[in-house]
Amino acid sequence: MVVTVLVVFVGCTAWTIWYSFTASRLLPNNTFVGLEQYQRLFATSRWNISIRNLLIYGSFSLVFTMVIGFLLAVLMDQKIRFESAFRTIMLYPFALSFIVTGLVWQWIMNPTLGLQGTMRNLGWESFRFDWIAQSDMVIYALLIAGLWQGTGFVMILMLAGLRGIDEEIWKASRVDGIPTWKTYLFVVLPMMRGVMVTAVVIIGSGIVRLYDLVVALTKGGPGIASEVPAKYVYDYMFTAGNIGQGLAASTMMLLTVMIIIIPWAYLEFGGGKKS
Amino acid sequence: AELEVTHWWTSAGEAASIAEFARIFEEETGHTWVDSALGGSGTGANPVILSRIIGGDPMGATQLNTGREAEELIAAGLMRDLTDIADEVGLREFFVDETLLEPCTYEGRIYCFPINIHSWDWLWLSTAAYEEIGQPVPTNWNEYVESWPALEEAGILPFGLGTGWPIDGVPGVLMAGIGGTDLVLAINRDKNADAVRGPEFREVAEALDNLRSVISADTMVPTFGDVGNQLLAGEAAGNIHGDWLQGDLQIAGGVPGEDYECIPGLGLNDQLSGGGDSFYFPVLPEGTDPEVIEAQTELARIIVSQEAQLAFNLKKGSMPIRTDIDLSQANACMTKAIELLDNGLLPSGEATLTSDTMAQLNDLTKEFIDNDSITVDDYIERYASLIESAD
Amino acid sequence: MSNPAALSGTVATDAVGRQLDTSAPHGPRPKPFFTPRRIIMYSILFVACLYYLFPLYVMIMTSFKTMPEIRFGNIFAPPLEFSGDGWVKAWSTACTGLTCQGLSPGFWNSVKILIPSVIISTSVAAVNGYALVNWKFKGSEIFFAILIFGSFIPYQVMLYPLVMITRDLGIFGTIPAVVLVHTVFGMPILTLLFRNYFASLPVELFKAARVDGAGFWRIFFEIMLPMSLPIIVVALILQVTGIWNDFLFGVVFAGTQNYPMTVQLNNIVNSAQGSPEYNVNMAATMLTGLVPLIVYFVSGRLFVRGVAAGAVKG
Amino acid sequence: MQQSVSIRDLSLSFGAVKVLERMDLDVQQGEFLVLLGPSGCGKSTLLNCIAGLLDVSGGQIFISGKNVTWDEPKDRGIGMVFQSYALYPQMTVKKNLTFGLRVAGHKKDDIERRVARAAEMLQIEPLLERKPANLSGGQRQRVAIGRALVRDVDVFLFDEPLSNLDAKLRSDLRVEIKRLHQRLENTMIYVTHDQIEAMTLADRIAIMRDGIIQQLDTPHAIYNNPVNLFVAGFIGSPSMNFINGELSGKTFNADGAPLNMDSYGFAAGNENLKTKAILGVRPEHVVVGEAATTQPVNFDSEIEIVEPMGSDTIAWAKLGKHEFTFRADSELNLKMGQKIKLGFDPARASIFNAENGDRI
Amino acid sequence: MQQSVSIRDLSLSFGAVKVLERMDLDVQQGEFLVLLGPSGCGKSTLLNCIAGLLDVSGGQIFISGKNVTWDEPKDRGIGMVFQSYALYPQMTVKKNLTFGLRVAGHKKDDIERRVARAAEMLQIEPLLERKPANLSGGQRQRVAIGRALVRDVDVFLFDEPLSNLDAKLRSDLRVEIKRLHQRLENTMIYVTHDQIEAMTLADRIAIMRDGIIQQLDTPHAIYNNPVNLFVAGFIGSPSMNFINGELSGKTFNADGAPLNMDSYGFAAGNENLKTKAILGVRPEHVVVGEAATTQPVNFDSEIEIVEPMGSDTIAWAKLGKHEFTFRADSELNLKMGQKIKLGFDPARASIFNAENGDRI
Ligand SMILES: Nc1ncnc2c1ncn2[C@@H]1O[C@H](COP(=O)(O)OP(=O)(O)OP(=O)(O)O)[C@@H](O)[C@H]1O
Ligand SMILES: Nc1ncnc2c1ncn2[C@@H]1O[C@H](COP(=O)(O)OP(=O)(O)OP(=O)(O)O)[C@@H](O)[C@H]1O
Ligand SMILES: [Mg+2]
Ligand SMILES: [Mg+2]
Repeated sequence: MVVTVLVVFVGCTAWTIWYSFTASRLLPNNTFVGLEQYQRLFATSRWNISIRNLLIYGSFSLVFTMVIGFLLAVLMDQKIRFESAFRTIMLYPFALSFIVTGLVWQWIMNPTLGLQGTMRNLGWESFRFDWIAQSDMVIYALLIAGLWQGTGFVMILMLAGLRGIDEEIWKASRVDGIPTWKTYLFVVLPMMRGVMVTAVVIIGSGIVRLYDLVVALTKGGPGIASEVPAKYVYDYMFTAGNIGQGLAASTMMLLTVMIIIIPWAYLEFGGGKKS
Repeated sequence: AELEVTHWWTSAGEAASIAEFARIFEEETGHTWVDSALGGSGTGANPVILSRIIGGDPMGATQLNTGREAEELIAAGLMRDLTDIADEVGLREFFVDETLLEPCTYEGRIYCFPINIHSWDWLWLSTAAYEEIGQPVPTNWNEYVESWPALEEAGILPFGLGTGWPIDGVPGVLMAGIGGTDLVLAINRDKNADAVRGPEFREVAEALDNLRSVISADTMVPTFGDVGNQLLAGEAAGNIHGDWLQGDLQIAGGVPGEDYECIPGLGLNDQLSGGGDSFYFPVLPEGTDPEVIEAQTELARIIVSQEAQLAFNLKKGSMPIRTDIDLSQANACMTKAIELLDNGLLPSGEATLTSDTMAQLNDLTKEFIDNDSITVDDYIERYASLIESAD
Repeated sequence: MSNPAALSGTVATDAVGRQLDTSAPHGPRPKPFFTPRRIIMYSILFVACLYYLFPLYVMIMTSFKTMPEIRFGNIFAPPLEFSGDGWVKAWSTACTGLTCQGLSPGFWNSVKILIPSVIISTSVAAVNGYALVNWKFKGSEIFFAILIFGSFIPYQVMLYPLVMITRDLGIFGTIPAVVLVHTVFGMPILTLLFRNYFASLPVELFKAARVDGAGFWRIFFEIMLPMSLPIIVVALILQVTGIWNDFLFGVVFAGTQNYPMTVQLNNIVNSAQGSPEYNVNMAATMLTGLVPLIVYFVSGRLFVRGVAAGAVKG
Repeated sequence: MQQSVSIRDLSLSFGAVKVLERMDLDVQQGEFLVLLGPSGCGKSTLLNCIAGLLDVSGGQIFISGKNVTWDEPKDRGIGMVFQSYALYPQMTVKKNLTFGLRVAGHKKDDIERRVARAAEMLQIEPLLERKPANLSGGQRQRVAIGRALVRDVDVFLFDEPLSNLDAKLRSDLRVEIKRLHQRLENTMIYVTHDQIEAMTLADRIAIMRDGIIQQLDTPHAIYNNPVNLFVAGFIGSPSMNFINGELSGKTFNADGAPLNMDSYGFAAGNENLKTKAILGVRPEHVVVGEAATTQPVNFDSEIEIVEPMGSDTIAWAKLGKHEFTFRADSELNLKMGQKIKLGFDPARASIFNAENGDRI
Repeated sequence: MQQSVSIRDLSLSFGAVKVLERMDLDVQQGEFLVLLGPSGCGKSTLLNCIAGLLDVSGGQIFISGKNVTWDEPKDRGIGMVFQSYALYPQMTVKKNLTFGLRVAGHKKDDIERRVARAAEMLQIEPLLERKPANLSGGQRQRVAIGRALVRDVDVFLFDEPLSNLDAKLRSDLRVEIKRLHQRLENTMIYVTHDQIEAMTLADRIAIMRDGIIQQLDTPHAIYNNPVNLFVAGFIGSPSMNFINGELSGKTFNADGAPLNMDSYGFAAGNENLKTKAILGVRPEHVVVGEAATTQPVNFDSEIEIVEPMGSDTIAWAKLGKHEFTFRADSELNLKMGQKIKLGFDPARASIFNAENGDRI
């Protein structure tokens, strides 16, 4: 299995990189064209917008998902009643295919059909909630739906982490007179480092692969204001039948990830060797 | 034998039409049609169909985007050569328009059969909306444009639009309607960038520019079906969309001529641009039951047969590929189309350009519609350079 | 539990005769439901639930409406007349292509794909994570780094290479292929999940088990796994959801006769041209989501507290 | 004097397991109370109740006269060393020590000073930047002590704080803790299994058994006048010799050998009992050799086992049919099989009722 | 006799921290070896190396003559009690005890028998169905011991196994362990901080300091003939009195008071040194009162502090300017300020070179 996985991931990465230098169309072919695909890529405004969107969405999504996920997990950890019900409610968006829930969000955020329209009909004329129709705000509309879908799972993950904390630590901090929130922040959170790293990677890979949400919610619109890299890759690979272009975009994404991962791996392993 | 057929016609109307093929196929040949419907062409069906063909587990027949890149599959020897069948049934004799066969032809051989003709070139107008402002329903694009201020004043949306891909078809329609036949041929067929930079195309671009002033993301609805609802309700006055919108209008209870009007070619051109859906027949792996190959042949024959063409297209609301069919049962809009079809079909971009080029053009249009800071000149220039680099 | 001396209000004195007020708090600390803290907590939870449930509300309402009502009504309004047609249609009569059996035919196929995929991917990843933490082998760190990197590769990019790999393995178009694909794709995140979790368990336990003579598997099954219930739940949630909702791999790799339920869902929801039946879409989506939802609910009881309590000192 | 910690009628159960039952206890302000008792008798549980870490099932707890039964640990003015240490694993030793202080908003130099003092006292200066996982057992324990010591509190709760330290360090720390106690004058409740620790540190010792306090008194009184068989047997190592017999008046009859108990200090009213009884003699109160003849009770015996323990030697012999242990100077060079004279003074012995174990 | 555990040139470091350095150690088949040393000196680390739980940085380990340096723990035939217990939290006590047996494929009734025996010995029968989280500290420790004891192994490694038990239980278990050792005749390596445990259990004691074995000898030799100042000071409680002075020939000069060392057993060749030296006298070797005059060395002093410890009393006095501790019978009733005669016999004392601390 280990070998399989290595073969698949290393192999696929190599495959991706190689064909990004070719003129592959519907099928991979080996016509080498150098950096042509990349030149075209960076000359494409849709790609540039996609990158910008990814950065904005990524940073907000990462921060908010982590924070909200953790806060909810902490709440769930307070020996509340109906914990199981609450947990399931927060998790259900994760269970439902986004094709349709995206549509529902699209309705809700639609200025005429959704909240804004309804509120205005009820007499609140100044009510505004039309992010989905604003080119500069649409990314935040995505964020609302993205958080809705993703925070539940992160909450569960963090809850699992919290459940692993030894009760004795809590006792110690209570005796030390540490307020609960500080205990969570300064004692428990660092103890959950593993879970946090896991969460960051999961959220991070979700961000890099962000696709369904955009397709279901905005289809990249208005205009191309909410395009994202993964959508660019898929659209060119499968709809536009230009594998070379899709893979060039994909290679750029991998490169970015690599730039983030390598220092992290160095810290995680290089630093870990000492102890 | 059993023959698996993949396609992405999954909505009620679509399924009903493909069912006609299946019915006739099964009735006439005694083979079994195994239906593999996969909704959503781009990310749903396309990768699956291609993977299966590449993966060596091809289906017996499949719908594919009629575009240039199927050539690669053909070149790779993955598609069955249908030339013999075409000759046998005399396809070229009754075929409605040679241009439509072009994408199916590779090095003089035929590898796919178009099964219908679709056209984007329709302007749909709401009777209710025009009643509201007390004006007659426009009969062409120019009248329609003139009515916008009055519509806006009455709080009616001049142009309804669904989010996403529905806008993609509009430039082509404007090009055929406003720019005229020569422009379409110059750009789509000859890939002449100078034509793009010429005055005719500028008019098209200006029309689009004009259009974007009445389009706002605020008022977009999720799908083109919702636009149909807006038209029937009189909330929106008009829309440019392909002939398949009719299906929606009819399901919602709309009657052509009463609840809505359909104007082909924007009322300005007497030729429609269009393309079609085609069926491909992958080469089946060695050792396949000859029965199945036989079934493939039978199916290829049947889908272009008179009976099947009639049954299919009546249900589907598209135009048949044969000229020798009695379409007396067709509704008002379809009849209009068939009349225009006699003048020959203009090649749409989808049929003549690669989907790569189309995708880039679509991106450009979307960006232009949304972003007012892109001027008409920018649009023309970028359009031209895309056409230039098209292959 | 009650304390007679205190209840009767006897005044007690201590050793030096000073009186202690024994009337006030005694016995277990009361746990009133309505403390300010609790109220705030439940309010936050309540608001959070509104956010999470709001779309669900819309979905449910829509699913019970008739198409005309959906077309022309307000999306938030409850249905004027309740109609279960959407649900019935979604489950048993909606057409995909020529077959009009709703979602139901794909259900068992989905189960057939789900069960081996979830079990195998989770197990393999759990073993991997365990090996990475406790049996560091040469190159394990590089292996791990590659895995993490792998988790960022967009799925679809790997579609063609995987098609070729499975084709060469001769399993393309069968359940083993789809299981393999899910296992490969689940590997990075799940391994990370397990590795980081195992790393947080006291290493002394692992040592103790080795001294007790247990080998790789024994330690894994009898010591590590029972302590990882919460993370197993998380892994299950992740995989069940992912695999159940997967469309692409199921369709591409599992073979025609094994099309999962999501194919029907996708067909019902995603028809390119033609008017969507929103009530059916909503019902179909909710029906499809039921299996993961049940898994969430049932697995919740495994979220035990203090899995390693009492194990080590220090 | 004021009582610092008062416990009234305290009960605690874990589900069906009743650990503490209707316990009353008063600890004076500034007192050093040692809790002694067999493993599992409820010592840690009691500390946890006082600290507010366990919810009591019944009864009340007062600290400095205030009813704290329902108060949060942080409002009780306590510091605690946990038996299981409970160090914050991801913080360095120094952070572990200072965390509580920083949260309480102490000044930086104040914190530094306290940490420096505690670290010196506990000999952990070189470890300040390490994490708990990189420490030895004893080092962890010292950090746990340090974490409590740096704080200003009214009541210190120590749960076997020196159990994993070497003898030398342990006696050093014992002195330091005693000194600290004298300086701070706060109350200390201290669990230990080390009787030397208990004897040297305690103002009073509470002997617990199965969640009930058997005797609460000064070390001297506990050692010399155990109230019952349990306490007598529990305190002292090697433990007291118990001889079954019959008491009639002032004569104790063990297997027909009458021993004269004239010098024994009977409890009032017990001078003239006739009952089955148990005589307890501490091994270290046995006089060996010729000197034995000067004791009120003496007899001849033969040595069965010898266990050398450095300065002393523990030896097993027989008194009648009963095993009889005694402690002797190693210099006597006792040998197995050696015949020897043994004697003791009943004034230093204890007699217990054989029925209920109470001291007579 | 055969060598059971041999360690050759063993080194181990945690990163920059060198814990064990080029250690050599031979343990005989069936020997009971006790490791003693200050907290943090590397005892647990050594056990972990022997068990194969830490990868050594250098050197070799042989068990029963076989080089096991690279072997898996399970192939070494060892059982171990961890200082931190390391109980399997999700298993009941019984399961914890039987895990090793089940792994080894023992028969069911055999397992039952062994568990019953261990549980009885450790007095944990009522706890067999509990989980570790529901046990007291001492109970957990007993389970940890039990887990090792039920198994048949060549070498037992005990890391402070009795540290959290009460005195009574501890001495019971001490006897049980000794008995077990005699019965099984396997090798035991035992870490403890309790010197009584060390003295009574050990065939030989190894005194460690900073990862280096200082002395490896019988308890008697270690106690009476410590090889250096460290060992002398480390063994014995209260610890040995050290008096700085000068040795010339057989006279020890402490602050101008010449003490006659004639009866001291000088190491060969050391009879006629002239050097700065330290005289070590154990508190329990000091003779008090009139008897002191019979000792080769005696002097007058005044008592400064008295610490009663039950049977004995520890007292602090002065010899010249040096603090001088001694142990006396409690019956002497020593008082602060009391003038008293003290004496000792140099034959039982130790003299160390002041420079390097080695015994002279
Ligand atoms: N993981 C580690 N990383 C760095 N140093 C360590 C680690 N584990 C132990 N040490 C250090 O190694 C030394 C020896 O530790 P060890 O646990 O062997 O001591 P010990 O003799 O058992 O002490 P104790 O009696 O306190 O248990 C200590 O100084 C300790 O701080
Ligand atoms: N969570 C629990 N559930 C059930 N019983 C428990 C729990 N915690 C402790 N006990 C039981 O309560 C009794 C008292 O435990 P406690 O920890 O107070 O003992 P202790 O006196 O501190 O013993 P030790 O000296 O061994 O630490 C023990 O018999 C123990 O088994
Ligand atoms: Mg305890
Ligand atoms: Mg240790």
